Amino acid sequence: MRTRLLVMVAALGLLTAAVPVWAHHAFAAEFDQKKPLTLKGSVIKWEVTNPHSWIHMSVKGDDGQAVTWMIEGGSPNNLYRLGFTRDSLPPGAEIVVEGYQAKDGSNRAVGKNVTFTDGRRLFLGLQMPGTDGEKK
Amino acid sequence: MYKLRKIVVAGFLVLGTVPAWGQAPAYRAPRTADGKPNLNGIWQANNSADWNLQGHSAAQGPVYALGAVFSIPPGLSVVEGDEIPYLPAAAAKQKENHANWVKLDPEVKCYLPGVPRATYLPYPFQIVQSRENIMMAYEYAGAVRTINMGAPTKAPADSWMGWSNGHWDGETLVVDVTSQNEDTWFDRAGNFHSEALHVVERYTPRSADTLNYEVTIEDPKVFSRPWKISMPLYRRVEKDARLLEYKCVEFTEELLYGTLRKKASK
Amino acid sequence: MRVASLAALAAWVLFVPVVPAAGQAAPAAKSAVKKAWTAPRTPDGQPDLQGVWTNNTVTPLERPKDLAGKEFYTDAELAAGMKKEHERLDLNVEEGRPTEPGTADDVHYDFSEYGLDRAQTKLAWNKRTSIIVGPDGTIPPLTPEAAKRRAEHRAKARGHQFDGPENMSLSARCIVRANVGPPLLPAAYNSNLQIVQGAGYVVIETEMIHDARIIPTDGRPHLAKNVKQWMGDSVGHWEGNTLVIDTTNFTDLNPFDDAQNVHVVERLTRVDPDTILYQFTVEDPGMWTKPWSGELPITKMQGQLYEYACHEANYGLVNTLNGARVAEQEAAKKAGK
Amino acid sequence: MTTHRSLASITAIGAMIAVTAWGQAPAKSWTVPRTPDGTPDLQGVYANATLTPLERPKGLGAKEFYTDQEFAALMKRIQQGSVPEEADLGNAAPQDVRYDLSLYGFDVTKATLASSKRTSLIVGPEGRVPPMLPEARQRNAERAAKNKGHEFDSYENRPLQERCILMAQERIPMLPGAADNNLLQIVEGTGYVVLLHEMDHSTRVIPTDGRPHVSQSIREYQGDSVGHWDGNTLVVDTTNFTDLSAFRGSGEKLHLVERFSRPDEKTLLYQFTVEDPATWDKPWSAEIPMAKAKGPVYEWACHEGNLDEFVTILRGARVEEEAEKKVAK
Repeated sequence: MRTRLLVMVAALGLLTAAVPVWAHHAFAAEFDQKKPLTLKGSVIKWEVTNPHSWIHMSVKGDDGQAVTWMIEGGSPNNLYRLGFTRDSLPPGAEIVVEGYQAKDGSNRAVGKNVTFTDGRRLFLGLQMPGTDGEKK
Repeated sequence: MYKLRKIVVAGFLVLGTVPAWGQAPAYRAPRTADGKPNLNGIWQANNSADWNLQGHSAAQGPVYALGAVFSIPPGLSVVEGDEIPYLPAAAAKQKENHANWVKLDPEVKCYLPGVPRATYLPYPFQIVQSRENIMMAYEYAGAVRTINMGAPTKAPADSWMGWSNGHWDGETLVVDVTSQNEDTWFDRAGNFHSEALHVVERYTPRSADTLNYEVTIEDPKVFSRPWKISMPLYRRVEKDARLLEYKCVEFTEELLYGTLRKKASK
Repeated sequence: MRVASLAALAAWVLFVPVVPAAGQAAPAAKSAVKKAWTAPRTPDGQPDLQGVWTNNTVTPLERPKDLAGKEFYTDAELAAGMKKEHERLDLNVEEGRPTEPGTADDVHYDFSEYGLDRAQTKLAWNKRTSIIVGPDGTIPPLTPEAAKRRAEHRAKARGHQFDGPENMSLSARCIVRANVGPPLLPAAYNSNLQIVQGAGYVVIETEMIHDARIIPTDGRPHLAKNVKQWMGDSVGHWEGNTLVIDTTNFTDLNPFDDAQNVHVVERLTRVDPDTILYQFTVEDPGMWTKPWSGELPITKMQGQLYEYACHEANYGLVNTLNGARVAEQEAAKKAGK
Repeated sequence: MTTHRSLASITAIGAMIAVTAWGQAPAKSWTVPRTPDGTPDLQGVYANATLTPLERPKGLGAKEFYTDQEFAALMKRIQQGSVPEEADLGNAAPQDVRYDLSLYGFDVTKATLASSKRTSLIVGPEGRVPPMLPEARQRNAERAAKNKGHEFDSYENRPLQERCILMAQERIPMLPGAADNNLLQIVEGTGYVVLLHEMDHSTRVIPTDGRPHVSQSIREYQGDSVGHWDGNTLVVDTTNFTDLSAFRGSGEKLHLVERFSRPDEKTLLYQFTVEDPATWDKPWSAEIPMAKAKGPVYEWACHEGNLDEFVTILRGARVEEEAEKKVAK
């Protein structure tokens, strides 16, 4: 159903509406709402790409083996405007991801909630870069 | 003393007017309203540097069915001294890139070309020059970059078109480009770089309808020393010259996603 | 704009004073009386629209049913709306996405974690109840033949939206985003644009997908009819301080599916240092029974555009097509047993 | 001699036309005219058919020139139809199976033949191409061996001229070729001299400012030519050859220096020196007189009309292979 117009209407949300749902593409077609999961592990790298950034993280499987997962996130552009840089999410940071696994069964997921182990929520939970990349 | 000065001046005049072979006498471009050389316009390189920065002979193209249309044209080198000073390991990688260029060249996939390749792609680009920002929009893939002419700023992360800070050096627009990601190439012959690439471009008007484009390329991870390319850029002087939309993404989808297509049900 | 910490950031966003006049949003408290302001000029004498702007707004394109006939909010309603918006953000920041677990809506990252919630960046508040102006505030009904075209188009597409890349939206394919238009409408995030003016041209670059509309201001004729472009062919001219842009030569896929003869006129007028009033009219007699117009303020923002290279890492499209193929195989296996 | 002789039978050898420059004493001292730019005017249309053989016949040893009597006697014998070893009628020699050229207007009696009293085109005491170095012989033998038995496998195995890529008559250095369509036109523009061969419209645009050669990574069938004026003589230096356009088995290192001058109104004197350290142990030179001819140079498009001939050659081979297979069964 390719009517971009209707999609756009929903996107803008009403003054009273809860939240804009429109996204760059239908996430429910990429990830499976019937496969929720929670992943705990350490960041390998934050791939700062568009249309979506991807957090590569290492998760210990039940057998203790480390498995690499890719977590789909948002465009990094506005984080740049808020003073963040590529190095704002340092490798090794311990994070918890609640989300849904990719439909093709690969080690990919969308992170509905991504927090640090102490509960702080990602990026905006990060301490803003005091000196570097500061916007006058 | 007076006599000596006259001779010197005369000598200078003679020297000044005799152009060294190939160089036009220093040209002073018309000014923009804020007094800078006016680079506004639609420009295009007219060489086969995008096929191969170095001198190259004509060669068979990648697809036999396309015959002469997509054979590789010959080209003079745009590299000064005709030598790209690769470090040994990098030289091997370049040969491998060149051998598999159709599979590896990002331009085949309509990815953003990076700098300086965006300038000498076989398509026009337009310079829209204001005081604070000089925007360069390229017909290819809708690539675009805005050169910050104010106080230099730092990039938050690498990107395909890099991070451009510019300033004027007399008649020349000097653009310092950093933070280009390592996935772009310089041409279709596998010439590549790392994310440590540092490019300094110089755009200098040399006549009403041509610019001299010189680029110093530096990347300690790939090259043993900085090297330079240079070429003229020609203004597109057709009466209604303009950039048209060339969003080539859709022309790569069969290549990139075709195998994921649903098989026709048997 | 030096931001010390999350708290400060959240505070800054919350503290947006009540804006006295419709259509204006300014970071600092404005004195009641606006001193006479004249639009600045570029060195070569053109009205200066340059800068980095955003058309990020909560105002919907079409007026919600329950507000039929009401074109403007009162000051109080606007203030309530702003308060509601920021409460929504706070809740979201505290408790995450307010979507029902296990539903398709829930399968998405949380915008606010990436600073992409619309309330986390400058919002161009205005008292209109919809971007589309006029008593109805909605897009006119389709003409019969347009409705037929659309129905046929959808019937053909039904069930095939993940067969191949060409069945997916232009946005998912990173070809072009509908909000770029023209008309230029807000996107869910990164709804930013930069205007640069050079001799004889105005360039409007939208951040998503680095689309630079290069608009000649000499009022030259349009391209030949058969040359179609995703963003049409725009030609501009100045009327006093207003840039008027006329665009034709669209395809029938963008920005309006099935519209085969769209003509858009846009007007950009800088009304104060931080606001451009953006107005547009869309017409296509073969699509809508009458033309329709809209208006929204575009407000100056700090910072700049960043590269939004979309196609280069469009893993999402691959995963989606892959997901569809895996689902088909599983369905076939189940059916086979 | 790799040139591809193409004239059919000689019928009217007896009626050899009066060769204008034949043995006449040079007219009063003639100076070459100038183009408006002031450069020597070599312009015009020339034919390079000649009777002098490339290499000196064995019997003549170190004799570089005929005396007038010897020359006159030689001419008489040729006119009576017996072509001794001392003369090389090249295109005029009886030919293998080919259509009768005279049907298509190639009447040797009308060809303009420049002549000189030299005993061979190659100058110097030996008057012969120096012996090929062992490495060159081996290189060429390997290439021939690779093609042996595969001559008709595919287009790559056919000679360059049959593929209309590089005709014998357009190769450089320019050797006398078939009388048919081997006119050479010279046109001079500011800073450039253009040599146009009628055969396959082969054009060499030669800058005369003595600029450096193109990068060595550029290899070309006809190499990269750069010229300069040396008095009334155009000197052209050419490098950057490929080993595919091998001139008598030469390789990429072939270096050619050509000299064009006009000793008299009717003649263009073409002299060349070739050296290739990977092919011959020393350089060798030759001198070929070209006679002014009546133009114009017509278009001679080869590839465009080559389909049938070429297909026929390859299809012929396929048919033969099929036939052999049947027989073998």
